[in-house]
Amino acid sequence: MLIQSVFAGFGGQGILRAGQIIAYAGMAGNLYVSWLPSYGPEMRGGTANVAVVLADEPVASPVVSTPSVVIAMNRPSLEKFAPMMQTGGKLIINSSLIDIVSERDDLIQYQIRANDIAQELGNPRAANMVILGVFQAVTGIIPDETVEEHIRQSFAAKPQFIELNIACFRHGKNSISQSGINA
Amino acid sequence: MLIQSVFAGFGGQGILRAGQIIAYAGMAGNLYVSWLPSYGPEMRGGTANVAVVLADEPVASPVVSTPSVVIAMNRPSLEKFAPMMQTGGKLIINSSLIDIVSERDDLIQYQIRANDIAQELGNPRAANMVILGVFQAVTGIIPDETVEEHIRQSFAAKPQFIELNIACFRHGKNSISQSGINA
Amino acid sequence: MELAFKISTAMKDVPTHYCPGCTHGVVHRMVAEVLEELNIRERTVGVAPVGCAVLIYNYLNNDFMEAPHGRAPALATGAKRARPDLILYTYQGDGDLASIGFNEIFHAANRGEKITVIFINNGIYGMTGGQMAPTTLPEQVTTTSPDGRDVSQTGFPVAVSEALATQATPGFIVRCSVHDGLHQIQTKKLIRRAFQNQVDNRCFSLVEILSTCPTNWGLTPQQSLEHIRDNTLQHYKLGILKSPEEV
Amino acid sequence: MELAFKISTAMKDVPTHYCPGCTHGVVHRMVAEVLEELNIRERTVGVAPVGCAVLIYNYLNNDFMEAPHGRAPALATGAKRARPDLILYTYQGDGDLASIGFNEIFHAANRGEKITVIFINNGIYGMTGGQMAPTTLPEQVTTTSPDGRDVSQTGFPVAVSEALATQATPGFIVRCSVHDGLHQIQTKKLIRRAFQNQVDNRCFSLVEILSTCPTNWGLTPQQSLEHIRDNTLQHYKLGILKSPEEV
Amino acid sequence: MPRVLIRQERCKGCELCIYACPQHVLAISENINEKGYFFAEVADQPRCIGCRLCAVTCPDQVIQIGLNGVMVHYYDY
Amino acid sequence: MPRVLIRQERCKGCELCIYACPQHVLAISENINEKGYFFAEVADQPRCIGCRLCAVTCPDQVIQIGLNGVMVHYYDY
Amino acid sequence: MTKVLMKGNEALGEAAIRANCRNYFAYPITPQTEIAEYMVRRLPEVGGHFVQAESELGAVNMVYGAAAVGERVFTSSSSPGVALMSEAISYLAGSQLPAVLINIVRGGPGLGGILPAQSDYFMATKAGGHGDFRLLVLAPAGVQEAADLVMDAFDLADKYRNPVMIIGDGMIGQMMEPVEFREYNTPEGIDRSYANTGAKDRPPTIVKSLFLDPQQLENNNLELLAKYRLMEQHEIRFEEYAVTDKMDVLVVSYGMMARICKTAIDELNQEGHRVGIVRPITLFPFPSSAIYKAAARARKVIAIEMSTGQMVEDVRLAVRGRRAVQFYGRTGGIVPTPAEIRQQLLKLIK
Amino acid sequence: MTKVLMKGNEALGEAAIRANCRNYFAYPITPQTEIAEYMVRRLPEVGGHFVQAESELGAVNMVYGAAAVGERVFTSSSSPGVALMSEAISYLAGSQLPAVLINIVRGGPGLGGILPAQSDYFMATKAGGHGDFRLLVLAPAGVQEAADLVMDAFDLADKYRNPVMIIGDGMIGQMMEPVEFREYNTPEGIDRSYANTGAKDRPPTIVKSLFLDPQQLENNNLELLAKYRLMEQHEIRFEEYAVTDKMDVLVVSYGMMARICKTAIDELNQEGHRVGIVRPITLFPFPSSAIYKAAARARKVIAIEMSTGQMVEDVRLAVRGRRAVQFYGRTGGIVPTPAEIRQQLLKLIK
Ligand SMILES: Cc1ncc(C[n+]2csc(CCOP(=O)(O)OP(=O)(O)O)c2C)c(N)n1
Ligand SMILES: Cc1ncc(C[n+]2csc(CCOP(=O)(O)OP(=O)(O)O)c2C)c(N)n1
Ligand code: SF4
Ligand code: SF4
Ligand code: SF4
Ligand code: SF4
Ligand code: SF4
Ligand code: SF4
Ligand SMILES: [Mg+2]
Ligand SMILES: [Mg+2]
Repeated sequence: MLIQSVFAGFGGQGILRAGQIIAYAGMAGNLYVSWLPSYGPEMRGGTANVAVVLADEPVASPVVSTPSVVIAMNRPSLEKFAPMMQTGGKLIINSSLIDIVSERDDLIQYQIRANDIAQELGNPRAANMVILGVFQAVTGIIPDETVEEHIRQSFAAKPQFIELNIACFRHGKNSISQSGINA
Repeated sequence: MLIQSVFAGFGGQGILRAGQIIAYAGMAGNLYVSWLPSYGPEMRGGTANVAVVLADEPVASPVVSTPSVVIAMNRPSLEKFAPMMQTGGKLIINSSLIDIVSERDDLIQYQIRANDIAQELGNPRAANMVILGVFQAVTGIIPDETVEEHIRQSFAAKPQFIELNIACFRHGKNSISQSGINA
Repeated sequence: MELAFKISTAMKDVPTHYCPGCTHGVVHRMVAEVLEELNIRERTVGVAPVGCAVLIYNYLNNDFMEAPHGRAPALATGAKRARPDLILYTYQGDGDLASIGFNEIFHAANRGEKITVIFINNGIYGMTGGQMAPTTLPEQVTTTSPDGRDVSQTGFPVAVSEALATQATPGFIVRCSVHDGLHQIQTKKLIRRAFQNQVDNRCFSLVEILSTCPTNWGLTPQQSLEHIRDNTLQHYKLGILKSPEEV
Repeated sequence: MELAFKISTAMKDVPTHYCPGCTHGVVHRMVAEVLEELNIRERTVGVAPVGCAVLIYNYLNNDFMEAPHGRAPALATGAKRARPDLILYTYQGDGDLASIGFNEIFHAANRGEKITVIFINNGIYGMTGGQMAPTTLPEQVTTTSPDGRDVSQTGFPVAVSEALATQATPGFIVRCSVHDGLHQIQTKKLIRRAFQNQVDNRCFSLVEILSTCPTNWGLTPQQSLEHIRDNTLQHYKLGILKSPEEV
Repeated sequence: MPRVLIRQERCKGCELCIYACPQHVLAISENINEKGYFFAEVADQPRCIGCRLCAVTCPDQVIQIGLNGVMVHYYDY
Repeated sequence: MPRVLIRQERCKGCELCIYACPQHVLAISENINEKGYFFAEVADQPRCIGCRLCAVTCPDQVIQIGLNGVMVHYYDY
Repeated sequence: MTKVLMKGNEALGEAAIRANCRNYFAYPITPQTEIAEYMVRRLPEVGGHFVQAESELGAVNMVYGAAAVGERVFTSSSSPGVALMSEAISYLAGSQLPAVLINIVRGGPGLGGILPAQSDYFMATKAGGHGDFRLLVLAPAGVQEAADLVMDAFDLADKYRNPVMIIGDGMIGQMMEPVEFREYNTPEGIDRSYANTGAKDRPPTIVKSLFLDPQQLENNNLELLAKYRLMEQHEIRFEEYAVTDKMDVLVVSYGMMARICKTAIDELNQEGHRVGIVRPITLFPFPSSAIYKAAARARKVIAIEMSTGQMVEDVRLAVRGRRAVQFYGRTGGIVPTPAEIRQQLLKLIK
Repeated sequence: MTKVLMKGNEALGEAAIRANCRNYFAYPITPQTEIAEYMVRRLPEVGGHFVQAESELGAVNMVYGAAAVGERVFTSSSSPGVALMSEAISYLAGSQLPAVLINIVRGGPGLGGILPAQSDYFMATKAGGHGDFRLLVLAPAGVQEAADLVMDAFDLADKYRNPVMIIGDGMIGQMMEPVEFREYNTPEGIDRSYANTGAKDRPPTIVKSLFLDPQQLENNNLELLAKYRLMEQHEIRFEEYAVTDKMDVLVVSYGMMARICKTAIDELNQEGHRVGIVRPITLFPFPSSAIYKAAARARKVIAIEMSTGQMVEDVRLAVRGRRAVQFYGRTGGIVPTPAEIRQQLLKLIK
């Protein structure tokens, strides 16, 4: 088992944190994990992204050059990472901000209105948790409780936000039917 | 033919210049020459010395570790270099300032009251030329005129001193009988 | 239509990598305008720093060399001595000039190198993500002064211009600011004088410009300008600290 | 017989390598006397420079580390931060401190490192045989200014103490001289204050001492002292430039 | 008659021009440009006195000031 | 009664003590020491007032001042 | 001890603290500034000392000062910053001071870029400074190993009174991986008699590298040389993986690059090829004899680095002509993928 | 041209002037300060520019500036000063700027001493700085050759747009020997299109080593690598002396050390032994194949250096295991005598 994922978006969209929660949860779930943010100059004002690898053997390369799962929180991220994906890879698209899908027909694509949903649930900044839910739904190798536990830990300093973030996560998770594209 | 000589004394005794005159004259005489001053910290306030090599083949090492000729202008120089000399080497001692000779019996030693002679001839600072004369007498591989020519060149900036220096040189040269120690 | 304010031909027509509201862009434009106004762009060589402005050569339309961190004044010295007919300027941040490179600027100033230095004092290491600079204000929070700069441990903000102005070699040393229109206009004039000095082969010139880093200050661009007005100016007095006429 | 002046126990009883009449020896003795008087020799660590005083550890009877050229203040900083109970001092020449090492001294002073700096300003590179220093006087002949220092090319003498004194961090910055008995007595007192500040954990202290290099100035020892009186003092004003009490 | 010319695709929405304008001519648009910024736009052109402060303050060379007629000389620049 | 004690083998003959002495107590010897320097010596001990200036100025720790009796306090050192 | 997920840079800092190091001096530079940002928070909690130096020259010379007074100390930087330290590193080695230096390598030369690279191998192992000296160089291949090696580094530095360098790349610095800090106890009986701790009841100590008498200077060099020979006897570390008889290819690679190679090797071996790897953990002393022996068991040998070819020279020296040593490298911040390595290895296998 | 007797340091400076170099920036350090002291008098006579820099950092970065505006320029220093220049030297190489650097080596590490040494071989040839780069390194064995090589150095620097280092030791700097300056003409058609000469009637030039895109940075590295390969093809220089078939011993040694070896070799050969020497003149590119071939003709091979063993690694690489390579070295400023070398060689002969 080897999940080579990339979480990508604007700086400030909570992309690194979402990746971290998954990495922590993976570790707690006794998986081998690595989390490697891009730290290039593209950081400034541009996109931020992090490669998260989950595996049942030691992680060889933390660099993900052909991702099996991509979370694209904005359009430049989709344009950058979709072409690099493995055949059969899962592409999760924040359709609140991205009005296209990838032209590749060898990917499984999921669209979710993450910002809108987060907004509706009362916290526009929790779009990352919505999409994390989708990630959980389509990968599903860590128990839900473990992920939720680490969402709680991640927001331990701001307990007032915990439940809302959990709600967003669950909404994201449940908004995906088990098979295929969802609008 | 290989002369590995060391000219040694206090800084200010004109030791480097004496060596330089010989090196220039050697070059003019179509010999291979090298001139290498000590540049260690002993320079400051202590002794100054220069290794001058004259040879009819290219000079291998400008460093003279077993000199065949040593000019000792002061006692520390004698004490330092006499023990390093080749058997049969020629040790020229400024007996104005050094009241001993080397204890080695395998050297040819020459004593010359260089400072006194220079003083008597009217220029106490020309002791180096007196002793250079001795060097010329005991080595004799460069024509006298060539050496004198280069003494002239060396003092070109102060022409008033030229003849006096030449006189000192000649006196030194002539004060040495062809065979052995001279007092 | 005639243009009362137009984009300088000494700038390349490309977007910059600077964060929104970062005043690096303002000063870039002023330098470009001066090169154009003095008609010296074609004989001017800039020296890029290491700092957020490391890519300045992508924006200004003159020749550029890129210096190791802090060494721009040495590069400018070598270039200017070798080719006195060229106009040399460095553009440096406060990490670059006031920290690692303070020796180079001090001695270039002291030798009276006929170069022009644009010194962007934003009180922080912008490019590396917001560490404390020697010019960081007391109590200011940065990633390496997370509880605010503790002057008892790290000292007070370094005053570069004051330090340089004490020395006897004639020079033009000024501090100005771009936190509002008035000061921007004045800054532009001082930059022009700093280049004019070089055109006239007069003296070393340094223009220290109080500048912002909204991103690492954690403020909006507007708040950043207000921060200069309300806080930075308490520690850094504006004015001409030294001018060649005096000496 | 009682001794009204005796050789300090903080000095080793060995001859120095200094040239006859070189005032390095005078200052060495004063430092030793202060260590003895303040009873701190046994917890004092000196930092040797690269310069004629590089062998100072052969003469003073306290622990010593030897710095790369110019970096003594950084060594002292690291040592003092790691062991605040020790007394740290550097002893540096003007090539060491004012040229290659000016950045280190400037920032150590500005951070307010609680160290003591003895700065020997003899206006020349003694150890390497008499090259121009940043502090060389205008028109002074050195091996790298054979026609005399040309201030239009090399700038005016660097005033280290003035530059440091401009900064806001509290400190003790003084300039004194050893060219005659009166000034020697005063210098000793200032050195004592500079160490006392550290004993009291008060502030950074630097004592700049106008000093001689008879050998490379080409003067007798006595002429050298007169040279300070008649020439050096025109360019370098003596006095307390900054004291912690003021700030 | 001054005219503010805004290259909206270059604007980073920093709003500095808006605060700089003494006449409240400018405002932030409700739309975003290609780079994702809410850009500056002219909200009230007739109030503009052509003082150029918006252009002087813009860090991104977004603004030029056009002029029909004589320029009022508020300051040298 | 002050007494000037000179460690002649240490002296480098720089003469600074001689110029420093207000009483002209000291002079350079006609002899040289082992290191080859004409060393300082006491030429006129009775003139000595024990002011210590010679010792303060000597760069080579050559001079100590001995004292029999009370020291006149010219200056703190 | 429990496992925590930690950024490499932070794990390096935390490991130093657990190794009872209380002094850290540094100047910011990507991609390792997080070490400073971590230490500035952590050190005060344990009574330690941090100064953000005015430059890398300042930082490394502060390290010199703290080491000279007998305290554990380290600094960290990235390639250009480490190059700036060259003179002082030579001084540290010449004065026989223990200290730990971390280089999180980025692409060069010059300002280069900030992405991962291994192009400072020469600088670390041969000559990051003037004169005859060596650093003991440790190259971790992940966050856990980085933490472990930091602890060892302090002990080794004390054992040999020699600076020890940890060399990683941008990946190690920036990535998070699980890490468990082992129990650490400072070895007993570290001899600090060299240190400047105040000449109380003993003669002064002098920490120096100046020996004007050439014979003394040669003696100092011979002392150093003797230490390096001892290191070669006692400190060589490496990992062998899938090293068998009759290998098609032996790979030599270090650091993160070696991990990537291993993935490619696993794949190939599952397909029935025989590829093994020796991963040097100490770059100096270099595991020459292990490589020599392993090379003898392989048809072909290849060194793989994120550089244009530096360690390959040591591999060739190790193999002593017994096999031709091939080289594959990428530079400038490009991290080769397992697939890319696989392809290179396949070329050799055929 | 007539022969003059000249100090090595001065001959280096004079040769630079005759090679039409008009810019020199330096900071004093023994044993090469005479270069500056000479240039400060000579440069004004020819309209050149000298600045005594505030430090070696200042000096080498002034060199960078002058090189970037397309002018010939050089600096000189000795070991610790050159180590300080490491970062900037990497920048020079990365930015592909021509410049000449002179290192008159003294004993190290650290402050070391001021007497002759060869212990900066690694720093010159492998890694005087970070990243993948090389200097072209020339090692004269006397004052005449030093003068000749300085002239070549400027041409080579321009040809490859790469810094060239002349490496000598304290002896070369301090000794006087006869020297004859050859006629020199700057080669025609040097391409200065890289230079910052003012963007008049052309787009701006940018002299830089920053490439944030790793692919571009790799490309820059590959450009550099291609130059180094070209140097290896075209610029290798060495001297063979008494290299014959069936040698008892082949010596490899460079610089003044090689001259001393030659005396010992002459003596031995007169006594009927067969000893030859290969003297590398370019240390990078290294004359590997000449050494390989010569080694094949000798029973034994020995590298002799004034260091604890640096070039010997390149000799071993060159010999590729075909012969064991012995080593003899002295360090710290000690210059071996011919007699001492003779003794070492005799040991091998027996
Ligand atoms: C030798 C070296 N040390 C450190 C760095 C890392 N570095 C890059 S930019 C910078 C500081 C930038 O701050 P500043 O000069 O104030 O410019 P700003 O980004 O604020 O405009 C540092 C430390 C480097 N590139 N080289
Ligand atoms: C990095 C480095 N550069 C240069 C030198 C050579 N050097 C030794 S001492 C010195 C200058 C000494 O002058 P100063 O500091 O004024 O001390 P002084 O000898 O005058 O007391 C120099 C340049 C060195 N040792 N290391
Ligand atoms: S980080 Fe700061 S200085 Fe750099 S571009 Fe952004 S706002 Fe400007
Ligand atoms: S060279 Fe000058 S500073 Fe050095 S010891 Fe001699 S007189 Fe003193
Ligand atoms: S020109 Fe002046 S008035 Fe007009 S929009 Fe700009 S700032 Fe406002
Ligand atoms: S100042 Fe410039 S970038 Fe900022 S909002 Fe106005 S037009 Fe846009
Ligand atoms: S103590 Fe005073 S009076 Fe006596 S010899 Fe010394 S200087 Fe002269
Ligand atoms: S001052 Fe000291 S060294 Fe100089 S002459 Fe007097 S006693 Fe001798
Ligand atoms: Mg800044
Ligand atoms: Mg000095």
